[in-house]
Amino acid sequence: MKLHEYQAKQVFADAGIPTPASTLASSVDEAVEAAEEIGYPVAVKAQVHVGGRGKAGGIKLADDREEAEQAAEDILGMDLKGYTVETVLVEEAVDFVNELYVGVTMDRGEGEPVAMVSTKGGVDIEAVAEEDPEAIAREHVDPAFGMHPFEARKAVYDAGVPSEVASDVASILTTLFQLWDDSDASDIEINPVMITSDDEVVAADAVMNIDDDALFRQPELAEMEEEAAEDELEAKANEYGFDYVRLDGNVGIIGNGAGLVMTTLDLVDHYGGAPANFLDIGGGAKAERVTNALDMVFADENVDSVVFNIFGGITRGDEVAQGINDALGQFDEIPKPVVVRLAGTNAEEGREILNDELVTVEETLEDAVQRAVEYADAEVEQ
Amino acid sequence: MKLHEYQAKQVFADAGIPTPASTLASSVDEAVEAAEEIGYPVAVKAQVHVGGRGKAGGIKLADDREEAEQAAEDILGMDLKGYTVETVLVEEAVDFVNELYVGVTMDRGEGEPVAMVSTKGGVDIEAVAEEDPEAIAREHVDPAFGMHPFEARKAVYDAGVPSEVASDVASILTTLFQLWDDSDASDIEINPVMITSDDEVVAADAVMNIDDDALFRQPELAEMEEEAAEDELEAKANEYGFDYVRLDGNVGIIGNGAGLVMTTLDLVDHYGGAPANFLDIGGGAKAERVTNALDMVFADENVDSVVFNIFGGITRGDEVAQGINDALGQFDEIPKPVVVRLAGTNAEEGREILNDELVTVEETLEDAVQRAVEYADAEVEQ
Amino acid sequence: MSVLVDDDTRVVVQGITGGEGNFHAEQMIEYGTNVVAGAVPGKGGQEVHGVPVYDTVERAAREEDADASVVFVPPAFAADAVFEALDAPLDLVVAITEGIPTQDMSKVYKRLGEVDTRLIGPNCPGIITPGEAKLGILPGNIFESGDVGLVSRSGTLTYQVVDNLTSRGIGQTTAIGIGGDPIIGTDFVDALELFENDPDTKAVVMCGEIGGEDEEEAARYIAENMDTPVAGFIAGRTAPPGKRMGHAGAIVSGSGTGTAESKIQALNDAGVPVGDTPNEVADHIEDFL
Amino acid sequence: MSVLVDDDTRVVVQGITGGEGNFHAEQMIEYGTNVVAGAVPGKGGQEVHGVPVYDTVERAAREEDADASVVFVPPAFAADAVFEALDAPLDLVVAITEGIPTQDMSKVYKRLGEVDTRLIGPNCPGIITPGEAKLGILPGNIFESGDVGLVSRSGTLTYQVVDNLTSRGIGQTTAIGIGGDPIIGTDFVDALELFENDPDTKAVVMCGEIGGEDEEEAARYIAENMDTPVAGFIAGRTAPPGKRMGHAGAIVSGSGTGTAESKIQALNDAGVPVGDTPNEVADHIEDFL
Repeated sequence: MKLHEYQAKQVFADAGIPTPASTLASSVDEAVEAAEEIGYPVAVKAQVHVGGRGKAGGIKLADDREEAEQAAEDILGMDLKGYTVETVLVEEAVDFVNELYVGVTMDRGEGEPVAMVSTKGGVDIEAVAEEDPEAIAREHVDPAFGMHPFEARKAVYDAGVPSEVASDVASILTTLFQLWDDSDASDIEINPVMITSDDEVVAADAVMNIDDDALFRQPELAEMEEEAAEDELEAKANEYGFDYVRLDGNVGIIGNGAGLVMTTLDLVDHYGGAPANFLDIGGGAKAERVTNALDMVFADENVDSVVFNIFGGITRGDEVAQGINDALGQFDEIPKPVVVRLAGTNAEEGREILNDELVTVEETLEDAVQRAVEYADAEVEQ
Repeated sequence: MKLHEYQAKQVFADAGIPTPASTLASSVDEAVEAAEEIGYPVAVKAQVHVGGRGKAGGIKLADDREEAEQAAEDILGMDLKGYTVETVLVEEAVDFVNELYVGVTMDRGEGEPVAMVSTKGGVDIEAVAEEDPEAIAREHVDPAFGMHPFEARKAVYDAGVPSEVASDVASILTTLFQLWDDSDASDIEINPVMITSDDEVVAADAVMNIDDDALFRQPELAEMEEEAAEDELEAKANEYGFDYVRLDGNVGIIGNGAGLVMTTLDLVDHYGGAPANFLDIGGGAKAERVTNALDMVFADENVDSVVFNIFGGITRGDEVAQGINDALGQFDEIPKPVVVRLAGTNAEEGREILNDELVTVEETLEDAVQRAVEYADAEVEQ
Repeated sequence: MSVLVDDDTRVVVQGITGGEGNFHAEQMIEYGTNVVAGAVPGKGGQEVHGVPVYDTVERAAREEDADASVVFVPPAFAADAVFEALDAPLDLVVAITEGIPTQDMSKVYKRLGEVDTRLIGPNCPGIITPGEAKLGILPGNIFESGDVGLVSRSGTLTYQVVDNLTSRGIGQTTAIGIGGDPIIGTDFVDALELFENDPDTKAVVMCGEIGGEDEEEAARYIAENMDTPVAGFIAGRTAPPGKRMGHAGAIVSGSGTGTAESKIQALNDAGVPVGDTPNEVADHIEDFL
Repeated sequence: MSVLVDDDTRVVVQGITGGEGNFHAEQMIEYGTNVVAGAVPGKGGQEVHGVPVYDTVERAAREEDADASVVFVPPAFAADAVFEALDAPLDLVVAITEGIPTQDMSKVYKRLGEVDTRLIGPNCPGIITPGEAKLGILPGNIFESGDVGLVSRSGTLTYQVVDNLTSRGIGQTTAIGIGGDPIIGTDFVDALELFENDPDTKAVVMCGEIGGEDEEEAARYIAENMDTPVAGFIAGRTAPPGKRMGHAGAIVSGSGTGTAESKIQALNDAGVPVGDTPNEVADHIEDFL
């Protein structure tokens, strides 16, 4: 779960990290009022879960009322990489002489958290990591002990942070780690930490992503989750509890188990088709889940055919088949051709039950995928 | 630093551990009023830092107003092992069917905390540890990870806690450990945890001792420290910042370094004398510290002679000698004979400086102690 | 004939009184697994499917001389259950639970470095030695005893590949589902090492997927240390960067690491043929035998 | 000629810009100790007594090839300073600081089990190899090079015993003050093992005191493993139970453990003569040589 900048900044500020004065606004009037109160110059910043907001026109500086009004008008309601901007953060524009990067994330390969500090702040840190890895000081932290103060200092001095602000930056990093730990964060970062001419440090941006698997014990953070203006289908998948990713193709894919679904996608591609989605319905395949999955795939207007690939482990193939029959039986007319492949426990019994007026049954994964690709191609040609 | 029962109970209750209803009272009227409000039966419990209060008459049960009044009258103002009782805790008397012991302490030998649970609660746990060690389940905790929930459960089940309350007791133990950790406690225990006939668990007593070396980061707990009605001299030592223990003998002892002072005590005993105190003035021996130390020892009316044993390491002997001269020079008459033994750095120079009208100078530790014992014996004979 | 588990393995089921634990304990017992105890706090003294239940894993292990456990405990309590198994101590812990918070697993991972216990999972289907023992939720009926070791990050994909093998009469020594989470106990290299050291394993299938660097590390290990031939499969060739493909670990980062291309390339460089389809993997294995 | 430290030991002084650190760094340098750096956050680039100061221990160790440190850091920050030295990593850390919270030391103790660094202290006077190096606050002038190893829980008592030895012309290989806290790095057994393995140490003095079980453990170690003769001293014979005698570790518990009697008995049983006075200890050592 991603926090918005304004939410993360509130969390940071509550923990004692210096942040610029700011106010959230969801209308031009509110934005102008906020700017007048804060005093110019201000930054007007789109609050959407999109990287590279600045380049995309989602952040504008304003030196006076007129500019603030213009900025708010430009940004509110704009489309940023598919997301509509509904709120902006109006923030004191900090006059800085230097920008740093400070962050904490999980190093999955090492299985432990890593703190990072760089004097190349204010730019895309992944690009820095790629082009100039030495410019980022990394300090791994033992998850049992938590971060020792010396580790924060070491990262800061190793990064070459100017000595005038080293202690303040180390203190921010220690706080960030504590927040990361207490909040079950996956990533937490400030990019940039601005250094002013009188050696003040200020968190000018704020990123905080929470481990979805830990939201059950982070009720306050979970409440911050907003109905994001995300893809309608992805919102529906969330509601149904499916792992779903929308893609660009026209072959709808439903399966059980992440690896098997990915493999089905790959095979669609292998046989010349283009997958429309990743949809993992997980273990078991009761009628309701099957219905919901079909509902989702059919709701995607790009879909021209569907391949349903279930490998029954503990789940029995005959039960799955019954679920598919029930789900499709509810339609007067099946919207798009559906190919079903059942394997594993009681697969044969399942194939016998399946109503071949509703679906096309194939025995192997390869055949099923090829058939679905054929159907999709045929739809396109029509 | 020791918390009083009522203070520890407040801390426990704030952390969610069930405690009986109770009110602190410092007069008989207050105690009766509290008892009336709580309802009978109540326990009236002396709030002093003394073990075995119950046996010594510091805890009484009262079934009605008259008994409550009598109990408060008996206990308030009584002398419990040298401490005057100034407050009592008036507490709902819990009707229990079973008593447990639950505690967390530092196992110094292992260098890690240990949680303890026993079904032999309500009695002296050190006696249980001595006579029936198997009756106490012990679970060591890794200080880096903190206590895992399973460790609390394991201690509880290993101790044979009845299954009806096992989960509640495990939860109390988990909370106790967290308190121990968060509060820099040295020991924390509930003896007894009472189990009622309807399987409720209640902390009927509360012990919480804080590591003095960590009080600097436990400001809220440090504030709870009360001017205890402790030995006047020990209070003075606290004020001066000396390590001081009052003993029964008549040879006053001042030295630098715990091991050397203990050795001086042992030698006094070895040569037939009886040490009046342990007093470590620590490193350096500026005039003021010397003055304060002499002030303390002379203030002990049991003292008949004093041995001053300084081994100068980094501290120079001539500086110490000057300090002793200055300190004793302030007296019109030296109250008791003082024997000084200086060794180590610049000891010879020190011995030359020392004013032998004020003190007797000896070169070896053995001679100094023997001389002080002789002086003390002579005083006694007068 | 196998690695890690066989018919001598004495298994505790943690969470045996829960829905999943109860069902799969029965399945494991039916398969012939030597399930000797259950462990559930507060349920000590009960019996489930003829197996005694204890309040703690330590007591279950002590009383029943158990050496392995399978964890069917909800995600909020699963890390604690694994810690308990490590402390008992058992030799092998298989954590089936999906959705354990990553920070919990990071602490478990640290602890694993301090003890001798091996963890498989979490978020995995478990481990099976066909005809002897299964610890987990794998469908026993699709496996057959034989010469091929199998290690996979995915559940149903494993079944698919096993199906391709078994249908050709190619059996398995042991199949290990290592799990799809970013932080896991036994990884590819660990599993490959076990198979390399097992004289009965004549060939190995390794099913990887996008995300992380484990497949690349495995490729290095194979090139440097393995004589037993390995065939590979990598799922997620068509996955776009930044999108999590179901498994928490299956994500191609924006900077281009963890891609299927990089993994396939690394495996090919190590002399490992990678199938385009599960069936092609079975072809390669057939060639090896 | 020594254990742990000699004139090749390259020493970092942690806290060299503080009062204590500054003073004792100078004393150590005057004694001839090879002090190569100081480490104080925020003071990197300064120089103290001709020694360069670095912001971190790791950098001091890297730039100056240091292998040991002495910690003169206030109690609130001392455990962190020790962790930093363990991480650098150095081979030896000597923590002089008194009053470190016990829970901090418990975490340090856990960490010590995971690394190869040796810790001496805290709350100790340090370690000295006469004529070569001293790391700590011991007064160099009372020591003399010779054949006797010394290990002690106490500072000034150590000086007293050394004085008794030196005044008879008996010199020392190395003297180690292990500190008076309940949780310490190097304990009696560790120090005795070092002396047992040092061919130049012909006899050992061990100064214990009331509290804990370390002297009893040392007695067992001596009986089972030592050929080098040991003479002992135990301070606190007259200490009443429950009263802390200065050192946090020097307390006889109510249940009678940690008494001087028990320690003296254990040492005697192990063939170790225990002096009634420091001078008697020197007598025993004289007999050994």
